[in-house]
Amino acid sequence: MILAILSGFILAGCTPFISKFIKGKGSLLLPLLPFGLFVYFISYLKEIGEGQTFKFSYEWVPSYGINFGFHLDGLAMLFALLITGVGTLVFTYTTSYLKGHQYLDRFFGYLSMFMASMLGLVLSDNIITLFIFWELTSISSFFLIGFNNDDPKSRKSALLALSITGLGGLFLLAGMVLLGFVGGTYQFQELLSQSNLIQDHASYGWIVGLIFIGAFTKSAQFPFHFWLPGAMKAPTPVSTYLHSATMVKAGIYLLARFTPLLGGTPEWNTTLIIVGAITMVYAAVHSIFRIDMKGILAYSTISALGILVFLIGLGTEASLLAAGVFILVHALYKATLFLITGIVDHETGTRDVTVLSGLSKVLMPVAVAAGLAALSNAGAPPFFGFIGKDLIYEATLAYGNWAVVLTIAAIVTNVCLLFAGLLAGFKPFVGPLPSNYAALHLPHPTMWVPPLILAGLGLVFGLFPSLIEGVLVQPVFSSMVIEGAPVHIKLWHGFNLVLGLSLLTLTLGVVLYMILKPSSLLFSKTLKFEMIAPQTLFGIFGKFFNAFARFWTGLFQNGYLRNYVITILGFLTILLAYRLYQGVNLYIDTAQLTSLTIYEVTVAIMMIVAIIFTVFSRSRLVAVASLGVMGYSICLIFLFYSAPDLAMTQFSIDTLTVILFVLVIYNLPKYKNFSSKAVRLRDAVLSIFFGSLIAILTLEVLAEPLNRETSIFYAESAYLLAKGKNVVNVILVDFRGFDTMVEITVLVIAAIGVFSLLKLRLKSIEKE
Amino acid sequence: MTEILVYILSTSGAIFILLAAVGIVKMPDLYLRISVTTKAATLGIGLILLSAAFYFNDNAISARVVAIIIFMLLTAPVGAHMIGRASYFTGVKMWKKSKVDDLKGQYDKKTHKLKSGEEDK
Amino acid sequence: MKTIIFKTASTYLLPLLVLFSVFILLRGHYLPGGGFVGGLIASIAFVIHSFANGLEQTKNLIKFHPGFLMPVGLCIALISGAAPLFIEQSFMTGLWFENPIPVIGMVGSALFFDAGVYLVVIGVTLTIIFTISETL
Amino acid sequence: MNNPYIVLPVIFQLFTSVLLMFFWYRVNAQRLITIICSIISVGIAIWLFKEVYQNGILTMQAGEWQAPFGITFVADLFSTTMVLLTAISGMAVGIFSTGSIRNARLKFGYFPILNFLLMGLHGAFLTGDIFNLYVWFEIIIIASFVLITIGGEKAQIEGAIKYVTMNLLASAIFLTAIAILYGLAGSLNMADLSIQVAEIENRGLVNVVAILFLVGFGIKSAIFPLYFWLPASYHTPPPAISAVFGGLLTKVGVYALLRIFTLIFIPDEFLGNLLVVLACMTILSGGLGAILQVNMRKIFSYLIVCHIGFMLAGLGIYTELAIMGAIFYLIHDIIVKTNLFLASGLIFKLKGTLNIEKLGGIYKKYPKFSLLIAIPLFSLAGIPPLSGFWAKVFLIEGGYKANEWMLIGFIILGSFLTLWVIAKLWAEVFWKDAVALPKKINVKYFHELKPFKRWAMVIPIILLAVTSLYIGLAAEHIILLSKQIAAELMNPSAYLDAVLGAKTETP
Amino acid sequence: MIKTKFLSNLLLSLIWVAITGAFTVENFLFGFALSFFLLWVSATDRRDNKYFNRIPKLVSFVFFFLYELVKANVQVAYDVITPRHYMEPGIVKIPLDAESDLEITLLANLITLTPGTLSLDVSEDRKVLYVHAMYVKDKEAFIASIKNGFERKLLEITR
Amino acid sequence: MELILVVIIGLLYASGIYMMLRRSMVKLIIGLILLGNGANMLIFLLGRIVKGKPPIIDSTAKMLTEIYADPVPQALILTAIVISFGLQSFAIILVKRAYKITQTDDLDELNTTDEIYE
Amino acid sequence: MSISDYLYYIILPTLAISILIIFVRFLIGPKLSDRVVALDLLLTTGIGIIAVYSILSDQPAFLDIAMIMALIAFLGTVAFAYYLEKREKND
Ligand code: NA
Ligand code: NA
Repeated sequence: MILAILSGFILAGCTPFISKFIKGKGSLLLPLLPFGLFVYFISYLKEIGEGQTFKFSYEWVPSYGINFGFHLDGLAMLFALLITGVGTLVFTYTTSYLKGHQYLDRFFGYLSMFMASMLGLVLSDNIITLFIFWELTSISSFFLIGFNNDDPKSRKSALLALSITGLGGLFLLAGMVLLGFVGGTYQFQELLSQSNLIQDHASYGWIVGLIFIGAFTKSAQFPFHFWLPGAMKAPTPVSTYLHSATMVKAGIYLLARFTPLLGGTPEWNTTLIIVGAITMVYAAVHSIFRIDMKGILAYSTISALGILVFLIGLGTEASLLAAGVFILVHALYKATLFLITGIVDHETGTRDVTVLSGLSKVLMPVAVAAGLAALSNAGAPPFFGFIGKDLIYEATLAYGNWAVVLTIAAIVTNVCLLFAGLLAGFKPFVGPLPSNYAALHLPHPTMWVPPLILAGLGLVFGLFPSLIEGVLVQPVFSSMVIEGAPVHIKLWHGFNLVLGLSLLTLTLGVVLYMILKPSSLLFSKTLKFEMIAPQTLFGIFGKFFNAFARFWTGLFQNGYLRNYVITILGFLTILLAYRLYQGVNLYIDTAQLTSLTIYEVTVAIMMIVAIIFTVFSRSRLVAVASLGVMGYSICLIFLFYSAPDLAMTQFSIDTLTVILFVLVIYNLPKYKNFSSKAVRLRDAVLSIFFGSLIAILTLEVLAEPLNRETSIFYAESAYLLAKGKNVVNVILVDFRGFDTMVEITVLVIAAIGVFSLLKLRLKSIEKE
Repeated sequence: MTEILVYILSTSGAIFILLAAVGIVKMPDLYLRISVTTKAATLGIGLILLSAAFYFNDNAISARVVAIIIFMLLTAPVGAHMIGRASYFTGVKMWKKSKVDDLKGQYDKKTHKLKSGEEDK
Repeated sequence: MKTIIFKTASTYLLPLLVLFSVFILLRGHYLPGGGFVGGLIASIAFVIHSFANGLEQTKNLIKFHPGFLMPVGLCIALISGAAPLFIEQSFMTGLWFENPIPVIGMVGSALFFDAGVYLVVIGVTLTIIFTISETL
Repeated sequence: MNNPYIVLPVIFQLFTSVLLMFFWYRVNAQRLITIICSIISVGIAIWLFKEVYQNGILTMQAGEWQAPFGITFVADLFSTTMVLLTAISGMAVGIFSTGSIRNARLKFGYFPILNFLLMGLHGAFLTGDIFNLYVWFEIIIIASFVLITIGGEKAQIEGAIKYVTMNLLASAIFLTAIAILYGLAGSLNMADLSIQVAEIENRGLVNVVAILFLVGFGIKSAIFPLYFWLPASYHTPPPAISAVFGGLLTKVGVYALLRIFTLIFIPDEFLGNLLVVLACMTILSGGLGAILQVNMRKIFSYLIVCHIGFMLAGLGIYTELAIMGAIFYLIHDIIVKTNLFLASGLIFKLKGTLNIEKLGGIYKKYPKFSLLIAIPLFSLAGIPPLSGFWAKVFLIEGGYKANEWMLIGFIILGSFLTLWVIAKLWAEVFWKDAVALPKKINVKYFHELKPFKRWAMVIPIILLAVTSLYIGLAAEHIILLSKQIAAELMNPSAYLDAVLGAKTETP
Repeated sequence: MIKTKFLSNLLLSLIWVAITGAFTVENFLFGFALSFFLLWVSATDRRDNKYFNRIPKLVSFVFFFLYELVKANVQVAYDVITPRHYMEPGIVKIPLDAESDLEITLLANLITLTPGTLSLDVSEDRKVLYVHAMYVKDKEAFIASIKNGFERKLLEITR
Repeated sequence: MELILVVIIGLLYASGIYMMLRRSMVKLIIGLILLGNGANMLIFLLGRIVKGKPPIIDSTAKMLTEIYADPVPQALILTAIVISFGLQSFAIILVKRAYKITQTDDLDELNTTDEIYE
Repeated sequence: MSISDYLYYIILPTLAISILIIFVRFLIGPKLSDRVVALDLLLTTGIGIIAVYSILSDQPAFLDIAMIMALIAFLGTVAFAYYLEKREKND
């Protein structure tokens, strides 16, 4: 199993090295990989149908309970088949669609990476691993959307898609980790047994919320839907594969998967119903005003995803069944329509439905596929779509008090979707053929056969639902509803309300198609509504965020060193003051203080005056000279208090510093007073406050007893063990010789630095 | 005997230093201040150091004291010369009651070379 | 700056100060002093000389770039510190000759270490000051 | 256990520097020495790591003076891991420099200083003495001063003024803290301090000292609101130097924070909360800064700040899990950030600029380089299962365990901003069509370089990319390691025993 | 030349012994070796001086100097402690007989060390010493006093 | 005397910071020096001060027995002084270079590296 | 009055007062040269204080510091002189 998943990654990893091969004939071999996988999964179909599930576990990060644990059940099977099946067709389609493209190799690389990630996602039993694959699909999608990377719009869309799904992904991660934390494991199957515990946990709301954000962003739910139309910048195979059939359904998959674990609560259901309903209606209405085939399909996809969320939200057995079936239904017809759009675009160079017409005359098989898909989409009997729609209405109608409202919402949605389907799958192929399209030829079969197969399946499954009822639909249902009744799907339920609604939908849709002609005028009018659309709001938020970032960064990183210093010191001062105020009783132990003598007072006065003089002197040199006086005073203090070595060193270094200053100041500018009185006052207050804090702190520490163990050891062993009598020197060259070693190294580095600063002049002509 | 020497030497040393201190404040121009201080202080410090040498009464220490005094005799006048000369360049004025200034105009402004005024002889 | 008085004085001060610096270096283990102060005094000697005689003169006197003393000093310090590693003892473990040597007293790795410090300090100070003087 | 050789990483580095100094003007000899010695030093680091991994904590009492009287070096898992990472990063940067740094700089001590810097890092990680740590920090900062200014270009100098000022300020604060700590506890040995500080009755004072350490190390590790020097300066020197800075310098501050606040000052509630708030603000400030920038290295600089926030978060939460997250992040970040700065060096050589608005077309023209650089880029962005991802998981769970919801929010925000910035960068630099750039006369372009130099620039990037892939994919190893480190940090008794063994036994 | 060097060497070794304070043969030899090395390092042009003949004169000179020192100090002290200024300062040019660097330097320093006078500079051609003096009642007399006092006695020693 | 030293230390810290905030590069360096001296004095004082008893073992004795000044802070300060000397020299030269390049002492004019766009 | 009392109560205060007086000159200047001369004198006086202090605390080792001061004190003066000349030359 792991090989099944890894194979995609391996292929992706190999593409840079076999690029020549792929760009040549080799491309035709590539669909064999998804096809092989498809066959591989099919081989499990029987057992799955019998209610078995399969577990595969490979250790990865055992210490943190993360593994490649794969669990193949109905739901996973459905998705695995979609991924590999549609994958096979898309791969095949691509060989022609992007034939001779300069970067075909990369494209296949990303595509197989995506396929592998998607497979990993749906098969993972470990929720962290699941998340990892989830993110990998996002990143593959990023690369695929941005595949035409010369196009700024393409880049922008890729970035937008990644932003939304990436952000959602992070929330999902938080949700997963929280779930794992609450449930005590990352294994989904183990979590399942703790469903009640989790649902009663205080963090349940957070878990659900976080996972919802992840799912909604990925599955383009309102108000995060707007990345998906943008994602249509990707080449058509990508739109087909990722943005209608598989990746966007990852969120649906997630919700479906988590339904038995987290579902069944008001939080879960109500949110999903509301979000799903809004999305489906909103996007459906939007779709009918589009004129770009891809745009139409994008919005109808969003709407369909909304339906799925909505259905999962209803949470009844009927609705979940409907969801399971609709996933497949939608994948089949929507993938077809996308592929067809690609063909149309490829052949005519446009996707504008106001321009396109009569193409059936030149692209017959394509038109057939389109027609089949449109009909399935329309929910016309005997198509698979009809079954799907039936199930939806059954689900809404059974939903207690809200049945009417929900059903009406479903009808509105379906009517619009039907219209959209006709617009994309019907309109371009009927009517008169414009003369400039007369010379069109049917493309290579690898392009038109895949949609035909998909569309055909829509008809086959409609006619013979039993083909999949047992092996697929039932297991899918069982994955979502653990103890549900056996399911039956069939085309004909007899004359009942549901049928009536289906017919009503069909009628309304067709009527709408008659009345509403797509036009760019209308489209541009609808654009005005975008003033209040989520993407606009997000845009405004983005701008606001950017402005905030600018403000915040400018506030701190404002280029003025003095502000930096004042911030740092202000921060330190406040914290110190607070901590002092909070935990220290101010207390001075006068008994331990030594008395004053005249020479000390003299030195102290000299020092204090010198410091003040240094600060306020208007001449640099006087400041330096005062600094010298200060240094010499310190030297005397060291001397008075028994530190002859210090005094010596201080004196020598002080002299050297003065020399340095004097040598350097000679070509430095004169002092200028840059700051105003108020600023100086502020700085003075801060400085004095900080200085006082240090002083207080010092006094407090002085009042504490000091552990003298170390110094006693040195005093006793300096001569006996280290053979020296000047204890300070012994410490420097022996006890703490390492310090000295490092310290001379510091000096050496400083000297080299001075040397290079002053001597090294890079010549501008010299190349680096 | 040593005690008395210590008293005498330290007292006179301190007095000379005090004199130098008063001098540096009182003297009206820089050259006079240098004049007064370099020597008074050198002498004063020399005396005090000597008193220390007598106090400790140890060859090693006496030797050190001698060394210090030699150092000071060597360096102090050089320092005085340097700063006095540099001050003259930078235009530090002499006291207004000064009588003569043979140095006036002898320095080359650019090269800082000092003429003797007797080059022709 | 090149006054006769200063020049002449510096000629005598230089050996005097260097001598003194060695003295300070050697007795550091027993009395105030050591490699640092020693090195500083030695370098001050050369600085004075350079002030009085000009940098070129002093450089000619030293015969090699003072910066060269830095790796040499570091090397000496490093060797005296790392030598114990060869007998499986910790870095900076004191190794001592058995008998004291006149003037200096006990000679051990600490002294070599201090000598390294001395050389480094001279190298550093002179490099810094000479470089500044050159680029004034 | 005592082992005099644990000091070898430091000594060898010093030896290398001294050796290099003897070859002052002979740049090719310096190149050769750098390559050989940096490989040896990785060898030494690996040896040390293995020793410690197998034998537990090793100590070296300098001069055979028993702790707390001499300077003790302690090689525990944390410090040896850091040493190993430093050696690896150092090797990468060293080899990269042989290709990228121009001779003029090499003739002014570039390599010796670089090795001194590495020596300082090794020392800072290995020392068990607080004042000795200060000294190592000084080596690090002075070496970084020199490196940041070497060449003396205008931007370098401007950046350096800020860098130098704030680092010196940090040193002064650190020194102040040491002074007060010594005044309180009378010891400098960190293990001994751990015991002494715990016995001090005046807890208020201890808390105050902790603040000083926090701010001192905080400046060095570039946390909010102390990070200003970093974005002001890191982009100014040659990329190889930025790489060693970006990868290692702030981390040594983080290391010190982790060490001090687990060993000596156990955070009380206030400090814990403070750390969390600071972590949040650090993440925010770094992230916000990064999204505004157009210079690649500036972006990375702000991201350094942002990610320091993650590590700080681990400390703020203060559970074993969270600290493990911080450690994991630290390990990942060193490798990845170093690599990214090196990569920016490569890009500069390819294009002559690092302004992402002017860059473009790299993916088209250099697909293999692009994919190579994508590894650290997306690792940094935290795309799972690359290395940047794992730590987040631990931090988030750690956050839950400690009920730090706000922090989790900021971690998400920071991760998102990082992801966004990296994606933007990818789109701009790699995807966008090449913009016509004037040929700069003072840039030696990649294709003009000799093959040796080209390889010298590419190999380190590959090496680090492979390392980061390893960290991400073989996360188990690194997690176990981080876990063990976190356990050691949270329970320092083994550390204390190793250092003070003799002393604690006979009280 | 060799003799000079030897003498300087000897002198330095003695100073070494003095500052180290250990009057032993070993120490002397050590100091000798050290100063030999230093002299080798710092070898510059120096005139040949004959020390031995000059020693008695040197001693008398020292006493002369000390006398001058104290005398001048008292004079200056009087001026300092009394409120009125009695001085009549000025810079006086003193023609030099001293020729060698050492002579000039010694002379200048001795003048400086005596209170009330300060050697400001020596002219480039070494013919003139400019001295700042506190009491220049009579310029010629002042010049004569220096030339007959310090300079003559000094030159007696050095030549 | 401790009290006066405390005042001096406080003053050193305060003046150091005040100077650092003055926008002038030269003052900045002076500020750093003041700060460094403050820290040194702090170490010195907090090691507790003892008058006239340097930690030097008498030529006749084998160890320090009576009251003596703590040698440890002295050793630390020595190291710190020397290190600061190295750092300060570098900083001084840096300022010199900076002035040569930018021709201003005003730190406010050195802010190009912080700008977002460059 | 013992020697140490004498030194302590008479000599040291005298020197201390001298220092303060000299310091006044340092403060009032007016020229840099005046301050430099004052600084030099301060140092010289400092040597005196050190000498007395070494007697008082019976620590001849302190004289070494006096020795170092005597040797290098004038370097500061020289440096300032150097500066003054350079400045003059360049102005
Ligand atoms: Na008078
Ligand atoms: Na005189």
